Formats: sequence, structure tokens, C-alpha cells
Amino acid sequence: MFELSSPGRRSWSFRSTDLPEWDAAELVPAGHLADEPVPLPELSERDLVAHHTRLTHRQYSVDLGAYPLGSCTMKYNPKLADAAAAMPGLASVHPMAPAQLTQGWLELLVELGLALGEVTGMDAVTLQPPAGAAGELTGLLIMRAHHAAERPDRPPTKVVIPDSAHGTNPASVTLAGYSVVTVPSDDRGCVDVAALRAVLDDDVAGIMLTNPNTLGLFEEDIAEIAGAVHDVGGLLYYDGANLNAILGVTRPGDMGFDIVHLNLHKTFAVPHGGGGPGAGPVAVTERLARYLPGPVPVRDADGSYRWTTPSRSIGRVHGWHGNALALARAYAYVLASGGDGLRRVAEAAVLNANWLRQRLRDHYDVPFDRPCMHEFVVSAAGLRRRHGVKAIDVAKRLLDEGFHAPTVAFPLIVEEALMIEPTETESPQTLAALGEALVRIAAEAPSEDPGAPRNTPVGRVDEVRAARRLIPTYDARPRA
Amino acid sequence: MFELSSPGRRSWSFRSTDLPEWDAAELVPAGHLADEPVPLPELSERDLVAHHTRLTHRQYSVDLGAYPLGSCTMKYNPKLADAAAAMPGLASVHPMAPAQLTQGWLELLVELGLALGEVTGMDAVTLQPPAGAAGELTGLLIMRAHHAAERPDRPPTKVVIPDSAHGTNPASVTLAGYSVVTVPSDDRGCVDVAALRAVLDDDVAGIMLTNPNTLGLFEEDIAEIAGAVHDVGGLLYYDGANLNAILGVTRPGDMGFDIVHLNLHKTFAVPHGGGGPGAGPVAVTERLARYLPGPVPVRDADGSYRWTTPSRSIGRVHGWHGNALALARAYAYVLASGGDGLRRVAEAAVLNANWLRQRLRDHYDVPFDRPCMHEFVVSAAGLRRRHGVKAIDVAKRLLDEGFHAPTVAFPLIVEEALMIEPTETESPQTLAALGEALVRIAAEAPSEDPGAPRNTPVGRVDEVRAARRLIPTYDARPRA
Amino acid sequence: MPSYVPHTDAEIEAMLAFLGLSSLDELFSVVPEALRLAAPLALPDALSEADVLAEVERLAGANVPCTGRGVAPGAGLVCFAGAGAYDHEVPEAVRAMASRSEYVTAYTPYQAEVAQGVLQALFEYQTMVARLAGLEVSNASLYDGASACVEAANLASAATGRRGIRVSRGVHPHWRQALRTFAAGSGSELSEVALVDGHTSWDDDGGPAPAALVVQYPNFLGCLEDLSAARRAADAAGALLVVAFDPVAAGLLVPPGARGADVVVGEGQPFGTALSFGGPYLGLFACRLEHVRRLPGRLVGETVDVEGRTAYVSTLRTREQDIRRERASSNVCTNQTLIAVACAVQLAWLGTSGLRELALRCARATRYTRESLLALEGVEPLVGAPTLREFAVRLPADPTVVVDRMADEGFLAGVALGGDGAGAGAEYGEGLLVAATERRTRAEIDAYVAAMDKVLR
Amino acid sequence: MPSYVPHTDAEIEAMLAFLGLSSLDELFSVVPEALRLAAPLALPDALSEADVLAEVERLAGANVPCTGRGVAPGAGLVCFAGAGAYDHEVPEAVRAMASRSEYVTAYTPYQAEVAQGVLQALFEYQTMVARLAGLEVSNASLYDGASACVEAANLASAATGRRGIRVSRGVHPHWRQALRTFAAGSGSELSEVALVDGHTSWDDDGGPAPAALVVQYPNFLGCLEDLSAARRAADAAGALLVVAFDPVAAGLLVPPGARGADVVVGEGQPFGTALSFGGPYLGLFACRLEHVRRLPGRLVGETVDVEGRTAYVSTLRTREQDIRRERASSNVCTNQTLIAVACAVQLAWLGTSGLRELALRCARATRYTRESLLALEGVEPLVGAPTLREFAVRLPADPTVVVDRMADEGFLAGVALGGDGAGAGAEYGEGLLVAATERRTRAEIDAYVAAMDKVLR
Ligand SMILES: Cc1ncc(COP(=O)(O)O)c(C=O)c1O
Ligand SMILES: Cc1ncc(COP(=O)(O)O)c(C=O)c1O
Repeated sequence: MFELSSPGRRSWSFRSTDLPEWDAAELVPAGHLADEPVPLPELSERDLVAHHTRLTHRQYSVDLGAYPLGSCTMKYNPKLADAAAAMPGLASVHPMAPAQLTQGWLELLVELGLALGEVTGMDAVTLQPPAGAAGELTGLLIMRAHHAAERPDRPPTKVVIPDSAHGTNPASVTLAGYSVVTVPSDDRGCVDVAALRAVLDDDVAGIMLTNPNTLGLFEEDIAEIAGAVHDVGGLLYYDGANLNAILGVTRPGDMGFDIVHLNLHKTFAVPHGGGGPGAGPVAVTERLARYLPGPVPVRDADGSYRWTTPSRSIGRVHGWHGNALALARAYAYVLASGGDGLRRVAEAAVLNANWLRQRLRDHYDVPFDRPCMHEFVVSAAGLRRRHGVKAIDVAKRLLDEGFHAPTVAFPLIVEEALMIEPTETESPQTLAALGEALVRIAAEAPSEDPGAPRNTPVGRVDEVRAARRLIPTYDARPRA
Repeated sequence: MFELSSPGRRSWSFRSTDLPEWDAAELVPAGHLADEPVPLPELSERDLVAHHTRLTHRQYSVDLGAYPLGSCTMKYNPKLADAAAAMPGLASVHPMAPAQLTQGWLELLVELGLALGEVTGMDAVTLQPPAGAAGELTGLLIMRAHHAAERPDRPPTKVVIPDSAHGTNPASVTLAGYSVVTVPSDDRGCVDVAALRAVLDDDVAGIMLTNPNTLGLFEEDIAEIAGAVHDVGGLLYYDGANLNAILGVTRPGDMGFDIVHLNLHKTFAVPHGGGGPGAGPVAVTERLARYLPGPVPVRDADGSYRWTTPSRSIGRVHGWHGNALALARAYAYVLASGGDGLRRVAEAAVLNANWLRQRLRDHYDVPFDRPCMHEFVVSAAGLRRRHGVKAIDVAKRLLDEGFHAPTVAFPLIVEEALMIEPTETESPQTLAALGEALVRIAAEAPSEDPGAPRNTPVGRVDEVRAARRLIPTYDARPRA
Repeated sequence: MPSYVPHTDAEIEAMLAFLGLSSLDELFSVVPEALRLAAPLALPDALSEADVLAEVERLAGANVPCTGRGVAPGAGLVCFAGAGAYDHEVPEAVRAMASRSEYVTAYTPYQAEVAQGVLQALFEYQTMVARLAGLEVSNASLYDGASACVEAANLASAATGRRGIRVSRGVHPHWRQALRTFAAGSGSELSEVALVDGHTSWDDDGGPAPAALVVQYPNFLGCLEDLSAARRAADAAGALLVVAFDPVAAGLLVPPGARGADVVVGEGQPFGTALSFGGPYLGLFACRLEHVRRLPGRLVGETVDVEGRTAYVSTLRTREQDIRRERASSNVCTNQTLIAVACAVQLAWLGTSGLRELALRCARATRYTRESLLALEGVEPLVGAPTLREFAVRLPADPTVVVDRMADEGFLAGVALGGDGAGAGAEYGEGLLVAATERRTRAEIDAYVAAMDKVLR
Repeated sequence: MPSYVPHTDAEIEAMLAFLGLSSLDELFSVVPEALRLAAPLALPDALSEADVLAEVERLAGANVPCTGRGVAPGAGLVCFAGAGAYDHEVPEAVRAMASRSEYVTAYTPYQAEVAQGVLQALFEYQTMVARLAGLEVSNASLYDGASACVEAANLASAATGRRGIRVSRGVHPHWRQALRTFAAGSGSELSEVALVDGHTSWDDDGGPAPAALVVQYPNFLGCLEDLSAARRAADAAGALLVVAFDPVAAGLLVPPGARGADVVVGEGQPFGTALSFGGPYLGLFACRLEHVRRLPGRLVGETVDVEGRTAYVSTLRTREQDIRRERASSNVCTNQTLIAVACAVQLAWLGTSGLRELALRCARATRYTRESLLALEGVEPLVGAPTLREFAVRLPADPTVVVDRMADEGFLAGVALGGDGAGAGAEYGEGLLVAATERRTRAEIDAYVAAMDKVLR
């Protein structure tokens, strides 16, 4: 784009205002005025639009096809949510407008909070966290506030997480000021309960789990785990990234969790935006409600809405009220789905995953070979041993077949992992085509084309060079 | 898409209405009710969206790059017009709502008509015709009505058109009940005035011209031509497809034309929509105003607007008021451009065309080698003779270079014609790249790749087979 | 202000220099001095994008649109008007697909290799329209229903070598006006055939043998014409039968093709296009295969590329004016592709069951509205024939006045027939033509009838 | 109603059969009986698309948005509120590009070969943000200004091995609240530094040596802080200087990097994002190259593909949590890519001259509003320091009440500071914080001041 720039060319125009045309020196005190304007590309609207339209033709997306990226729930997001979020009555509201001018927003947030409470089986919700990881940290700070209040003299210092956990979990634990205790998975791919019991003591603030876990397996011992953690005064944190699997089937609250975050961008139809924005509300049990970030919207007896701050709020975790328009999308999705629709989501997500798992069973290694929930992990370890074909090679080949690749190299506990989450919105036909492609890739491994992908906008990208000779901006390019 | 269908799958939902659920047999009288529902594809919204999103990735468009299709004025259409046309206060108005409920629309139409009158130098306008060809026929029917009124006894029967004319002109002439008299071009690419004089007599209803003509050359003798045609009682019709070249520079009215159509989709920023919709308003001189199709919107002395039908209206040429939302787009463009902006359009369009013409002069045959207006025609006749490379081959090669092709095989009077219209919205950089590509293609002609295009979604398409074994619908496919 | 011309002054100078020119004016030296504009165009100064949108917003605000859904008061009218333009829901998926810029900013698919998107979408459109009509081929769109009807008359004249066109008075008055307008050029001889209590009476009018009989189904007053009778009359006259159908009602009705229509035309607006003040709309056109070489407009066919992959292309182009010039079967060049694409997306969104459900819901709302209105004192059916898509009533008041007063109550009450305002189709007598689509709820209809009751008192 | 699950019953049966199951419930047999929900979720029944949109429309209608442009009365409020969220125009081209579904529905660019679109757009974003800040690197977005500020504090702590963070009271109160919230986990020790007449007074507070000084420029009250003084204070303390800048005012001001900022953070909403009730917004973050390995969030770098073509990829990923887990420099995973893309489009739409023009127009409108308001009896500046982006005034009435009453007049008058409603940043005393962007016309401002005059009487 920078190459398209020509000095003096422009796209911009501004409303005519009829205001006095004070010049910069009259408006900006001496010493503050820049000598030079900020150099930015100067393009016509035509070139700007062409540039970005062309870039979008170099970008895969859910709207183009299947995107079985495990743990990410790349499902189709209905277009109605775009329309909901575009309504001027929502999109053009100032975040500091007084509550009486924003009753519609407050009602929406309250209703969404109630719905998320019902889905998770929890009692109170904050909608502020703008993503899953932000939700994790918020939840852990609530945990911290709880322990500080309950055990002010010797608050616990550790949080337990399984070795299969997503990387944001340990990072959030650290940011919350706790140290990480890793608990191994057993040979069924679940938390090793004996090992867990061995690390539990009163220095443990809690445990972070996702259930189904990152292998797509349901932690059947969850009730026992919950009991054990609660016994030492710890809390259970539910990483909601995998909530899609259990909507309307079971609830974190019923399993014994105390704190839950939801990734609305995974489960509730907020599109991923190329990496965001999302929304990561946190739901908690009654006794933790007082710690929620404030302000929270509440409904008064007279039916009006206002903001209030919980008595022992940990404080604000977002500049305003969270990713409000993402929340509006999620609310539209809840309305469109209803209770039954949400259960149907889980059923179809789990059905699709199991079907595909079954389809691939004889063609890939399956580390934990039993029915899965909404996703499953296969391994290319055998392909690698026999033919030198790694998980990443399988992934790149799949790009050539017109699909997005699964998640590779996660979870860390599986060698050459390929983590596959088809989601509920893919039809049986698409699923069959995806399975077919993966089977073919495995079959062709003996004569694997190391040049894949070939049908993509660029070929295999040199990641090592990017890191070694860092070019983080156009200005850092080596001069030709 | 039909392959994606699965019986019982669906995208649809409807508003809940709480109405009595009469069944079909109660609503439809015997003998009318279909036994079978209409077979349509049954898709999920997800598959429907993916299907069309993928189709759009198999489609070139102005927003992706240069589209130098001569005579078509494929310029960039500012996004503001999309926003204007989407406003519910315009888009959700019923065409039969009474005038007092549609004052905004009537004002818009009146103002647009006035602006188009000013641009063309004419006195009155109808906005009904939905495309250029519809405008042509409308204009010719006005011509017909004029002669029927002026010379009821022996109305003329012929219309003259130059051999370089666009195919819609003769077709429209025929549909207007006239016979076509073709007048040849002279060796400068313009109407041969002597030859014209030779065919003019009182059986000539008029002449259809575009100026600049389809070779991109300005008919310098237009005043003489106008005099000669008027002398035999004929009228002059201006095909406005090339109006982009003369905006704010000269006007059909000043040249002596009596009737003008405009292609708002060429000149006034209405996007082409893959082949429409467009809009083809017709502007006429005062004495022809009475024949305009009705109703036309007018402004009353009190500032209110209403519909009225001209005294000798030829009648309606559209079911309603023309392609209203396209008209709104054009009005937004007029407002954004202003008088100066429109002239700038013409200047840049002509500048771009001359620059590119100059760039290509030594590499292609140039049948009429003099400065052009907004477009120009080169010929691949030499390339064909020397290397067997035809105009269509050049066109296909250009597709491989990431550009759209010029118009080929038109105008008919130039052998192996390539008609190139860069438009004003292409930057000098894009123009240089386009010129470069065309020069390279000519240079490579000796070793021409007959397999072009190769970088396109499909390779060279078998047009002959399409016509010989006609498959006009999915149902007409030969059963496998 | 926002100039869509990218050139900077420096670039203009460089380009002029390359051409050996010293000013932009010189570019126009071929234009005789006398013809050159001395002064700039008398148009207002250029406005910024924000100012343009503010001005258009002002104009939009001076309309009272049919945005009412009984939701927010003052948010627009609740629509009970039809008469060929219907207030259907446009699903967001359809809106999103039809606004993809590749569809919006492409031109006619002349270079098939880079136009497979538009071509395949049109092929799918043709398939679905042909199925709706019950015929073998469809073109890839005409301007609107009226122009499709005109083209059908032309096709029939060409096919039969005759000039007469017998048009039912049940055909939309605007369409008949358009037929008349274009007949002045084509030489068609139109004769109108009267309605008797809502049905066309095809008794021989003694005129010359016609090229076509044209009937609308359901007709302008919403009545279900007897297509078999029309076919018999056409057979008797040796004429083609042209049926102007409603593609929504087609979700319930026997397809016109199955009842013997040779050509089926229609207005495609109900599928994916907002009311739009009447345009851009979409002319549907389908016919028997034997007429394919007379088919007006574009036709997309399936074929293969050099590597044998399925591909689509504009075909039988020798019918078209850019090749056949004055012998072309029609002058249509730019058509309504984008609207046809929207229609195709919406038809697939509906699918088999959705189309039927849509038709059913419209029929139910219409029936409920009709029964409720007829319960009001002094409101009577205008004609006796059974109706489906809409219906006409006689009111105890001037219908144009009623429409005005109902607007104050928040309703576009319908389309006035006759009355002092000389409403559309005055020939039918004074009345109100009312349509209720799938968007109308019981609450809205009840409120409408209550308002009508108030207005009529 | 509209189910986004495509499976038909027949397909479900076939798939279950393939799995050897006989019901969908069996899929969940691993879930212990006791944990399975006995009853369906207590949520309302599914609604159709039209019903969902009607319900959301009802909620939207219960807000009073800032859609006023002095055009149509009753069309919403004319906005004079800022305080970190500004009513700027979003150009249609930006809107169109940022809603391209490839940008909207992709995920984090893990597979670079099919994500060049997002990656290149982010590379361009990084370049432009770095230029705005006057620094060498920028990441590819954080959640919002507040979280960017928190991350900057964390970076400074890690870089210096210190815990103290000295934050100017001129920093947005919400950002300071967020700093406090996250300090509970990170162990940062925050101390706030007072404003004296609108400027931070950096006198040594005697506390431990800080990791960073944090100052906002212009600050919450719109005042232009002395960055050189802040830099000197930082040097004296051996701390990093974090500047929270306003990217619009940056069109006129010396870039913070040029005044010695080590880290620059900001709220990117003004470029391409509507007010959105506060989100999704965009955290801008730029720093010196030496800190790149501590940079939170994603970083895109330029490289080549196997054929040597320029390509983009997420780089230095070993900083990130999915690889470095508890030793990561931040836990940010999902960020605000789409908003960053919109920002990048808008910055290129503005270009060099447009950014300056935008800043100038905002400054003019703000100055004109300020002068007009101060001409009213009893209205006084809250602080004496020169302001640019916005300004605060003391009113002869409770500011929360004034804001309420001004809404009746059609204006969002500003953000109340203190007063009975305990407006934001009560610490500044009672006042009204007012901002006027490039969208405000003289007519609107005059009407605003006239309404204020009326309300204050
Ligand atoms: C299992 C798991 N936990 C947490 C997260 C973090 O969520 P976010 O990216 O919204 O911050 C993810 C996201 O990929 C995840 O898959
Ligand atoms: C010279 C000329 N005249 C007339 C037309 C017909 O206009 P339309 O396609 O809008 O019917 C065209 C369109 O390509 C043209 O180029």
C-alpha cells in the first residue's frame, strides 16, 4: 500500500462546518506543534478500496469454507448478528451517556447476563472482559479477592492447571500473581486425580479446567475433582472455550465450578474478526458476586435499569462496558437459538466431531481412542516416523485442498498433534469432503509433496527469517 | 449449489404473526393448488453464504482492479452512494405511496433531473428508462411522437446511424418502428458528412450519434451535421454512453442535439452490478418535453412536489418511476462532485486515455492516429498477420496480468479492435502498469502462449460448445 | 471536495508533458471553440461525503417509508399496499451476499474466465426461475415486470408473425400502459379484454388473429384467473399464451407452464429486493425451449473450459444486438443482474419448503385482513372472484382520502383505485387494493382494521 | 426457528448409525448422569430472524443515540461528549472494507499462507501506529486504551525489575482504575501524581524508584502536558516514560516518541470505529525496538515465501502464551484485529494531510465551543492549562443535572465530573468535560450554547 502513495493525493473529505479557520499555530501552544506532519500513505479512495479488496482475496475465512481449527470453534456466524450490531440505536451510543439515555443497552446487557447465567448454571455475571484471556485474569483476580477476604492472614499462592491446558491459562495465573502447579493427564487424557490430590493443600487457591478438556474429552471425574479442590478451600475455574460442547446438556455450575468465563466469539456467534474482537464474560456463584468488576447493570423494581458497583468489586477490567457490540451479537444469537437451539448446537457439534473422528481413526494415530465431545486430537507421529510427514505438513496440504488447517502442535501433551473441531454448522457433506481430504493426505504421505501449499496466495512462508531479520514495519525494511 | 441441497434442510424463518393457520386447501380454490411444491435447493444459511462468497472469489470487478472495457466506463463508484441508497427513508418507500408521503423522493428526482438537464444542456428530463437501451427506445418513441404530430400525413420512416454505432442503436431503431440507414465513417473515423448528406431526405426521422463516437473521437463536424439533419426536419439523438468525456466541457444541447440519453451507470457512479441495474434518463429540448413518458415529478410554486403527465406523453416506459435507487446514487454523486468535479472527471478521463494511447502507439496498430477523448481503439490486425495473435488473445493474456480486458471486436469497423477506456479513477501508477502489461503482451506475441488465461478461476471457456449443446438450466444437464 | 480523480497536480503536469501538451484545456482542442462551455456548469459546489449523506438523509427524512413493524411508534408506516410491489422481508444473508462488491462492481460477463461468479449465479437463477414458471428456459433478467411483459408480446409477434396482442384488464394497469407505449414502435395492435367480476372473459372480440393472449395470475385485483380457459382461448386463436405470474403465489399455485403458458413473465422484486420506490426491480422471463432463439436479453449456459472443468458463459449471443444489430430479438443490453443474483440467493434461502411457507403465510395474512376488513360496516368486496395475493374492497368513502387519513394513523392502507385522486386503475371503479405479506402480524392487522374503522366513521 | 445447524433428521440418523449409536443423547453418555440437565435451559423459545431483529430494534429504540447531525429533529443527540470516546465520522469506504467477510470471519492468522490479507493489513497498521507514536514498533492491537496502559505498566516492570508505577491524575480515571485492578495480580505499586491547574507535577514523592511514569497527552481534561518535563522526571528516577496519547491530536502535536516516550499507548476508537457504547475499541501500543521481546500481543513481520515473494507472518511468537505459557510477556490471545484493520483503512483514507486536517478541525471546533461556552454567565474554565482535544468548565449548576436537561434539548452536553450524580472523575471537582469533533458545525455549536444558556438560567 505504501508503494501506492503519491504526495498530495487524497481520499478524505470532511463535513463543512462554517467555523473560524484558526491555523495550527493559533490552536497549539508553542513547543507542542509538530514541525512535520505524520507521514501516512496518500491514496485515492479507489486505490484504497482496491488494495483491501485484493487483500481479502488473499484471506481464508469461515464464510469461504470449513475451518476446523480445534479449540477455536470457527463456526458460521449468522448474518442477522451483523444487522443487530449495526443498528444506530446501539452503535452510536456514547459509553458515558447517562443511564436514562441508555436503557435499551442496559436491558440488553442484563438480559444477556441472565441468559449466560442460565447456560453456565451460575448466579452473577460481568460482561466487561473483552476476550477469553481477559476473562481468565478477571476470574483469577476474583479468586484472589475471595481468598484475601476469607483467609487474609495466609492467602494461598498457587493455582493448579492440567498439562493439557491452553497457554493463556498459565499466563493468566502468573499475571494474577499466582504460581502455576501443573498436574499431569492420565492415560485416558483426563486429569490424573491421584496426582491432583497429591498437589492439593491449603496453599492452592484453585484449579483451572476446561471440560471437555483440550483433547475434546469430558472429565468424568469432575465431581470428585471439585470436591477435592473445595475441600482444601480452593475454587474451581472453568475455561469456557469449550462450552459449545455442552450447551443445554450440562453446566459448569452443576459440575461444581465457582467461576466461569465464556468466549462469546467461540460459542455465541461473535465472528472472530481475524483475531478479535471477542468477548469473555465471567460468571460466578452467588458468594463471589460481590467481587465482580464494576459497574454492572441492574434492573430496579420499577423496571428501569442502572449501573451499580458490587460491594467488594475487584475494579474495572475494561475502559468501558466491555465489547458491547459483540455482546449485542451474542444476545441476538441467544434470541435466535432459544434453549432448544443451544442444545441442538451441542448435539450437532459433538455428532460432527465423532463422525469425523471415526472416519479418520484408521488413517491417523488416535492418542486417546474413545468417543469425543466437540473436538478431538489425532497425531501425525506415525506418519512422521514412517514418512517424515509432520503435523504441520498435513496442515499445509489441507490448505491446498481448500480447507483451513486444524490446530497443530497443541495440546502440548500429544506429539504431532492435529486438533480438529468441525463445529455444528458444517453439513454432513462438508464433513465427508473434509474427511476424504484428510484420508487422502495420509494415504499420500509416502509420496508427500514437500512443497505444499501450492494453491495458496503465497507458498510456505519463511517464519525463521521473519524472526531472525525482524521487519516489524514498512520503515524497518532494508533499503534496496 | 444444487449439489449442496439436502431435503428438509433450511435457512428460512419468518416473523411470528399469531395468525390463524389456515392450510393451503382452505386458502387456495380447487384446481389452483399445486400438487407438488416448486423444487428449489435446500441449504443451510452457512452453505448458502459459503457458496456465494466462493463465487465472488471467482469474479473480477472494479473494486479489485482496472477494468478498461471501452464504451462501458468502468470507473470506481464511491462507497458513499451505497450508503445513500441504503437509507430506509429511500429504500423502504412503496412506489404507489401518495405524493405527500414521498416528498423527499420527488424532490430528489426533480433536482437530479435539473442537474442532468444542466449537464446535457437540455430542458426537460424523464428518469424512467432503466438502462441506456431503454433510454434509446424512449427517445426514439419521442422522436416518433414528434413527427406524428408535426407531419401526421407522411411521417418519416428512417433513422440514420453511423457504422461505428453501438449495437443497441440499430436494435432500438427497429423496435421504434424505423428502418436503419447506415452511414459510413470517413478515414478520420468520423461520420462521413458527404455520405450523410447523400442519405438525408424528408423520410429521415433523425440521426443517432454518440460524441465522442465509439472510436473515442470527437465528431468535429457536429454543428454541420446538426444543421443538415434539422434542415430535412430530422432530429438529433445523442447516445450518452460517452458523456464521461465531455462533462463540463461541452454539452449535447449546445451541439444541436434534441434528445439525449444518459447512462448513469457509466457516467454517474451507479455500479454496474454484473450487468445492471443501471439507469438511462432521457433529456430533451423544450419543444419535445410534452412527449416525455409520464408521470414526471414537478415542483409547485408552494415548494411541494407532485406527479404530472406531459400533455402528449408517449406513456409509461417502466412499471414505476425507473430504477429509483440507482437515481439516488447518481444524485449523491452529483452532490459530491459539483460542477467543477464533473469537469475534472472529463479532464482526467481524457488525459488517461491519451496517455495510454501514446504509450501503446508504437506497439499496436492505431487505426485513427490522433488525439482521442476518453477512450481509444487499437487494432491487433498486425499482430494477427505477423504472429497469429488476435485481439481476443491479447484480451485473455491481459486477464492473466490481473487486469480486465478491453472491449474486443467492437466497433465493428476496426479489424481486431481493442477498445480501451481507462477512466478517470485509475491513477497514473495503475495506468503505467496497464500500459506496461499491454506492451509486454505485444512484445511476447511472437512466442504467444495460446493457453492463456492460466491464472484465472477457469481456463479458456468453450463458447462454441455452450451454444451447440445448450444447457440453459441445471435441469437441462445431460444425466450422468 | 472528495475527488474521485486521483491525479495530483504534479502527475497531471508530467502526463501532459508526455503528451506534449501544456494544459488540460488542450486535451479538448478538437472540440470546436463555439461548442465549448464558457462558464462552469451551473451546479452547486462539491460537497464532502458527510455533507452529501446529510443532504440525502434530509431527503430520506421527507418521505414516510414503510418501515413500520408495529415496533416503534413513529418509525414509519405499516404496509398494506401491494399492486405489484410488496413489503417482504429481505433476509440478512441475502442482503450480505447481494452487496458483495464483486457482484456489485463487475460488468456484464464478457470475459467468462474472470466472471464465473456472476455467470454461475445467473445460471442458478435461470434454473430456479424456470422451475417456478414450470417452463424450460429463463433468461438472466429484464428490467422489471412491465418490460418483461412487453418483451413477451414482442416474442409472440415474432414467433407468430402476427401483430395482435389481447391483454386482459386483469393485467397490472402500468404494464398495459407500457405495452401501449412500446406498441407505438413495434406495431403491436393491442386490444384489452374485460374482466367480469374479477375474471377475464376471453370471448372472441372479432379482431384479427392475435399473436398472444396476456393474462395475469393472480391478477391485479388478486383474483385467480382460469388459466385453462385462457389456454383454450389461445388455442382457439392459434396464439401464444403469456402469463404474468406472481412468483410468491407460485409457492402454492400450479405453475403457469403446467397450465399451458408459452411465456411466463413476472416481477421478481418480492425475492430479495426492498420496495425501493419502484426500482431497481427485476423482470422475470421464462419460455418454452422452442423460443430460446427469440429469448430477449442475456442467457447463460453451462459448458467446460480447456481443461474440461465445468464453466459458465453467455451463450446464443448471436441473438443479441451487439452482434445482430437491427435484427436482434431485443435491444436489452444492461439488465438487472445484481437484482437477479439477490433473487437467486433468496430463492435458495427459501428452498422448497420456504417458498411454500412464504406463500402460505402471505395467503393467511391476506385472508385474515380481508375477513376483518369486510366485517366493517360498509366495506364490501369489489369483485366476487376468489383472491389470493391481494384483494380489492369498496369503501364507504373516497379511497384516496382514506389512504391519506390512514397514513396519519401509521398505515399505508393500500392502493387507491379511482376516487377523486384518480387512483391507479380507475377503470376498476372506486376501491382499495390491499395486500398483506408474511411480515404482517395479527396485532398489526387488528390495529389496521381498527384504524380503518375510525377513519371510515 | 432459523437453526444454524444444517443436519436433517435423516442425516442425523445416518451419522449416528455410522457411530453405532441410536440417539443423540448417547453422544453424551460420558457425562455423568447426575450432571446432566434434566430440563431444557430456561430460555425463551427460539425466534425467527425477523423477530430477533424486531426485538433488538426495540432495545435500540430505548436508547438515545448520538446520531444527531442537526439534520432531522428527534433523530438523536448531537454529541459534545468525549472523555476517551469520540464522535468522529466513519467514512463509507472504511465501513465497507472493515465489513468484508474475509476480514470479519477469519481467525488469528495461524496459517500464514492463507492469511496474507489480515497479516498485510496488520503490518500496515503497525507501520502507521509506529509513525503516529514516533516509535519503532507497534503490536497488532490490544483490547482498548485502558488495557494497553496496563500492558505498558507490565512491560516497564519487566524491563526495569521494579514495581512502582507513578501515574499522573491526568490519565483517564477508568484507565487508572484498570491499572489498580490488575496491579492486585501483577504486584505493581501504583502511586498517583497530582495535577496542578491541569498539569502533572512530577515532584518526587519519596516512594521507591518507579518502573514507569505514566502521563496522558493531551490529558483527561484536554490539557497539553509537558512531556519534556515528564521525560526529565523519568530520567531522574531511572524509569520508563509511558505516554497515553490521543491519536487524533497526534495530527498536530510532536509525537511522544520524539519527546522521549519509551512506550506509547492510546485508544484507537477515533479511527474507523463508532461510539459503540464503549466497545469493541482498540488498544494502540508502540514502543522502542529494544523492548520488542517484551511487547504484549501479536506482532506481524515481513518475510518471504519459498519462492522469494514478499509475505507476512506472525513473528517472535515465542513471547506468546501458547508457546511460553506462564513465562509469556502477556496473556493476550484474541485481540482486536478487525478494529485494527478498520483503523488502518481509516489512517490511509486520511493520509498525511487528512490526519492533520482532522486534528485541526477538531481543535477549531473545540476552541469555538469553548469560547462560546465561556461567554455564558457563570461558566468558567475548570483549569488554566491550555487545552486541545477537549476542555472542562465549571458550571453554575450540578453538571449531572445539566447533562440530563441538555438531553431534552437534543444534546449530549459532555461528561459530568462530580456533582450529585457522582459523575466520572469526581476528583477533579464539579465540572463538565466537553469535546467537539470535526463533525460539529457552527450551527450545532451555536444551538448547543443557546440550549446551555437556557438550561443554566
Ligand atoms: C482453551 C482456550 N482457553 C482460552 C482461550 C483464550 O481465549 P481468547 O483468545 O478469547 O483470549 C482459548 C482461545 O483460543 C482457548 O482455546
Ligand atoms: C455506446 C453505447 N450505447 C448504448 C449502450 C447501451 O446502454 P445500456 O447497456 O445501459 O442499455 C452502451 C452500453 O454498453 C454503449 O456503450
